[in-house]
Amino acid sequence: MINTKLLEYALHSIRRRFWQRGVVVLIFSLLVFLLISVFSIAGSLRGELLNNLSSLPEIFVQKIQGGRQVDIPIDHAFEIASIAGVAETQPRVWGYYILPGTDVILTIIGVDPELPATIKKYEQSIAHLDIKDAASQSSFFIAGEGAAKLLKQYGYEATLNLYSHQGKQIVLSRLGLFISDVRMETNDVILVSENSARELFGTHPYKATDIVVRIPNPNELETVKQKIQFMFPDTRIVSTSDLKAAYDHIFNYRSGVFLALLMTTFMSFFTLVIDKGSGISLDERREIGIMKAVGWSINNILTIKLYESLYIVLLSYVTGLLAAYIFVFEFGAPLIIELFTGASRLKPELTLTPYIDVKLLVLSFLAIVPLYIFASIIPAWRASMIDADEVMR
Amino acid sequence: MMLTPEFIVLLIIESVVLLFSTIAAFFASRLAIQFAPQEPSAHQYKLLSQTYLTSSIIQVILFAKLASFPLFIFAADGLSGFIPGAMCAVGVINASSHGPLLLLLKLFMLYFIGSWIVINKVDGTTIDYRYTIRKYKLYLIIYVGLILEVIFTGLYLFDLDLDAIVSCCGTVFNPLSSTLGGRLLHIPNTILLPSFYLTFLIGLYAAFRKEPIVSGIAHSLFLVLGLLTIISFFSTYVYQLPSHQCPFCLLQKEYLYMGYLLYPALIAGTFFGMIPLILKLLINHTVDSYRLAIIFNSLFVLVASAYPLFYFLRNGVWL
Amino acid sequence: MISLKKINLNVTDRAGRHIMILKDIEFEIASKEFVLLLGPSGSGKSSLLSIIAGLVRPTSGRVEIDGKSISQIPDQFSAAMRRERIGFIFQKFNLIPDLSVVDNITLPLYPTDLTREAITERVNPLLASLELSDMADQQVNLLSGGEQQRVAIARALINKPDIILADEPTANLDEDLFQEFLSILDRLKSLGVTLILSSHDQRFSELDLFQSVYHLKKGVLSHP
Amino acid sequence: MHELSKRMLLVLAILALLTAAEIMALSMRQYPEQRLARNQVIDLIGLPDLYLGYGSTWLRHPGLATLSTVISEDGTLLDYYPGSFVISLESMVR
Repeated sequence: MINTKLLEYALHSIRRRFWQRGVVVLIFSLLVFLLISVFSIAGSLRGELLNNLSSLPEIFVQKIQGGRQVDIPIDHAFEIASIAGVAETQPRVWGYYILPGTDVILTIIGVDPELPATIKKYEQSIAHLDIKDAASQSSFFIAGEGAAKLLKQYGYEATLNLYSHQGKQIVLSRLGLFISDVRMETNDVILVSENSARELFGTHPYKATDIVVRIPNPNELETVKQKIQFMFPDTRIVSTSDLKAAYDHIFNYRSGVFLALLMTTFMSFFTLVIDKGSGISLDERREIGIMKAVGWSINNILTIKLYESLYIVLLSYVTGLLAAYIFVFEFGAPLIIELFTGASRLKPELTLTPYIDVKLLVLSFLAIVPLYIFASIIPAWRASMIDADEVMR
Repeated sequence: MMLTPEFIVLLIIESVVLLFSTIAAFFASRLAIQFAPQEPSAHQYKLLSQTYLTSSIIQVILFAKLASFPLFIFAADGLSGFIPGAMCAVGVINASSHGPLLLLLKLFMLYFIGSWIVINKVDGTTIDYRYTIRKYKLYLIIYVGLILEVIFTGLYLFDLDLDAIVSCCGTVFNPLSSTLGGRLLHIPNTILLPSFYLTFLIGLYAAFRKEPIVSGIAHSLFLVLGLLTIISFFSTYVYQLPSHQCPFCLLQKEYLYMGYLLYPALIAGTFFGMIPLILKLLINHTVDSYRLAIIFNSLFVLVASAYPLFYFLRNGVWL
Repeated sequence: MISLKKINLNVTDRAGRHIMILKDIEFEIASKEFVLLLGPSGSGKSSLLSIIAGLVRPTSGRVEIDGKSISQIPDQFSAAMRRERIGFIFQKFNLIPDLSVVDNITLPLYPTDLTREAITERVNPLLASLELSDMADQQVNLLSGGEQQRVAIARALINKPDIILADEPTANLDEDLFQEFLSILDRLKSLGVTLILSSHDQRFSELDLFQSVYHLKKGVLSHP
Repeated sequence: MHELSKRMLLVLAILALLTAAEIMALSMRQYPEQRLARNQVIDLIGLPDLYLGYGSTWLRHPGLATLSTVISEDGTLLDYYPGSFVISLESMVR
């Protein structure tokens, strides 16, 4: 059925014209490599976020005044707690702190002051823990990896001096550091007790930055949300399902893919113009002339040209794919990761958990292979139409 | 208008197919009028060389169509998350009035282009270009079909209403509802199943006896009955749920992508079963594709019947 | 066996001028006959051979082999005819430079459905008889003129043709290679092959190898 | 000719197998302890977003930012980061 000798001849002629074919394979596999790497990184980060959502408090309540977020009264938390389905509510004080004289922005998060006593619960995520005198400390801080490194440059290692918004200096002593495995979540975080945070930001004692609400049964999420909205019309309620939709929006699988696939299409046509536009080299014309003289039909020549295109596009796809996965998940996508990390003093290091998207593989295959085969029809036809007699003269 | 990645790739492939089929149509129309192989003029020689271009294009179009048909269903399935009420591709396809028609047209085009390829192969064996002109006239009809398909895809996509609640396989295919699927399924299984196996046996017999007319009719009937019995009978055994009658959920992960084996087997089997009749009618040429018809059809019937059999063996009772 | 009826061939060159290459060529060749086509270079000998091989369509007239016309048939049929019945030996050998000797010789058999083993069985005795066995895997462009000539001949014989067309086979061969080619012609005679040899080399006309000799000048055939 | 073309097919086959093996290995590779640590930290700090290193505050936690924080940060940022980038949840919730 399939004439394997013709396939052999086609493969051999690819090998013989290695440089011209090699360039096409290189460009195409680079294309597939870029497409798959970008989407594997985006997918991996998105997967990370979606996993985190599972352990987040279900609802964040923020007070909005004049379109801006303002501190929310703490008694709202008690009223929300009274709603059926709410397990616990917790007012929180957190904000951003710009290290004076630098462009370093730190996230200061206030947690309940008894943390040192209950630190055991979060032991997995904290290193360099000096537990023995932890319980006694009141003004403690736990720093994320990036923040700790940076603060070390400014001489803050065991202790940290922050300037509250009235200019008063607050001295905190280190309780521990977040391990590097969680640096994606805590790279710029400084965890302090709620009192230190209140003192730092000058938050009114009866107010908090926002209120988190835990709802064990996900089905009640929407109803509780409406109740809170009804109870406090001037608040903005963000639920984990909104966040999930928002993350999809941000990583925007659709428009990202749209742009990437469009780019692939243009690039593939661009490559083809280079490859096929260059016409058929003289010795290739002579070769086809000889083949026709000794008994090859036009269909035989079309067949080997088709085999050539198929092999080239399959080889490019597979190489690009393999290179992408090794580059992204074995080497952590050294350069392309910069696409996802903005510019900032705290060097963000992302650990990419493996993310395989079969749908993307199928789609990128279908976006590239048919195009190449279609585009190679006309050059293959031109090659098969070479007049044997004139070439051999 | 919903632009999910699957639809983007589908539109890329469809627009390339449209571009190349237009090129082929341009040549085909010239060939159909001016092709006179006996006079040895330079113009005729040029036309002759263009026959190779058009047939290569049409062959590649067939492969592109074979890829874009499952992709269309895959894309529709992907949309089921966005359209309220649609659990799978059925709901999405019914979300706009052009959906089912587009699906049937796509299926029909597969058979049409497939027949052209077979005619082209047969024409290659004639020494006097006997069918060349007729096959290019036939291609012009295919070209019209391709244009229709693109128009319907566009219409389908544009009037896809994302907010309207649609009914999915639950209501679309249950015998009580008045939808097209419903009415077709008014035929109770007690009639549908025996007629399904009967047409299969007639087709088998006709294939062995190499009877084009009987085989052609039997296999076209078998195609319709095959699709119906998959929906109303076999799918319930795949899902092991009497009320769940859906042709597309077979394609999903939890049912081991069984649809991707069943449907191609049915389409290939009936195609090879019908080809002898199609070729007899169009170019009065006998071709023997019966062996392939037998293989694919039996594969389809075996795999499809395996589900109820295993279910009965395991549970000792029919659904 | 081969009959040419009123073959005319005129071509328009790039400048648009109509050039008459062959005019009313008419002759018959019986099976197993050796025919010599003498004429200066550029007299249309190669075009005539190409027309017989079905490579070029004559402007008018018919070429028939065993009664079947081969000038107006579809390419796959004329290619099949070339593959099964015709062996072509060219003046410049026309080998594919970066292929090996064996691959060049077996080139005509690729489109056939012969298995690889059948092809090696057929090529080995041919290599031996033309003393090419030891250089079978060498690249053709590394071989000497004589060796390349033998490869071209082997390629022409690989598909067991009953017609051999030789277009100026000895044009750039020296004296002893010419003698060697003559011995190969004798061997072809014993094989019972029909041969049409075109050349401008008068040495061929002294041989009694050829049953009929034709002269071709400026596209017109004359039978002395 | 035969060996060389067989080798080329082999190259393609091996690459395909390697890719399949790589995909299998990657999909098998879970990091349970890392997952546990992350869950604990999220429960502790209670903020959803990853630190992807942005200069502006609202980009550190787009999940909890409102459009106003963008404007309060730097109006011109809106052009550089199109409004749709920040999770304007108002527009999200239809």
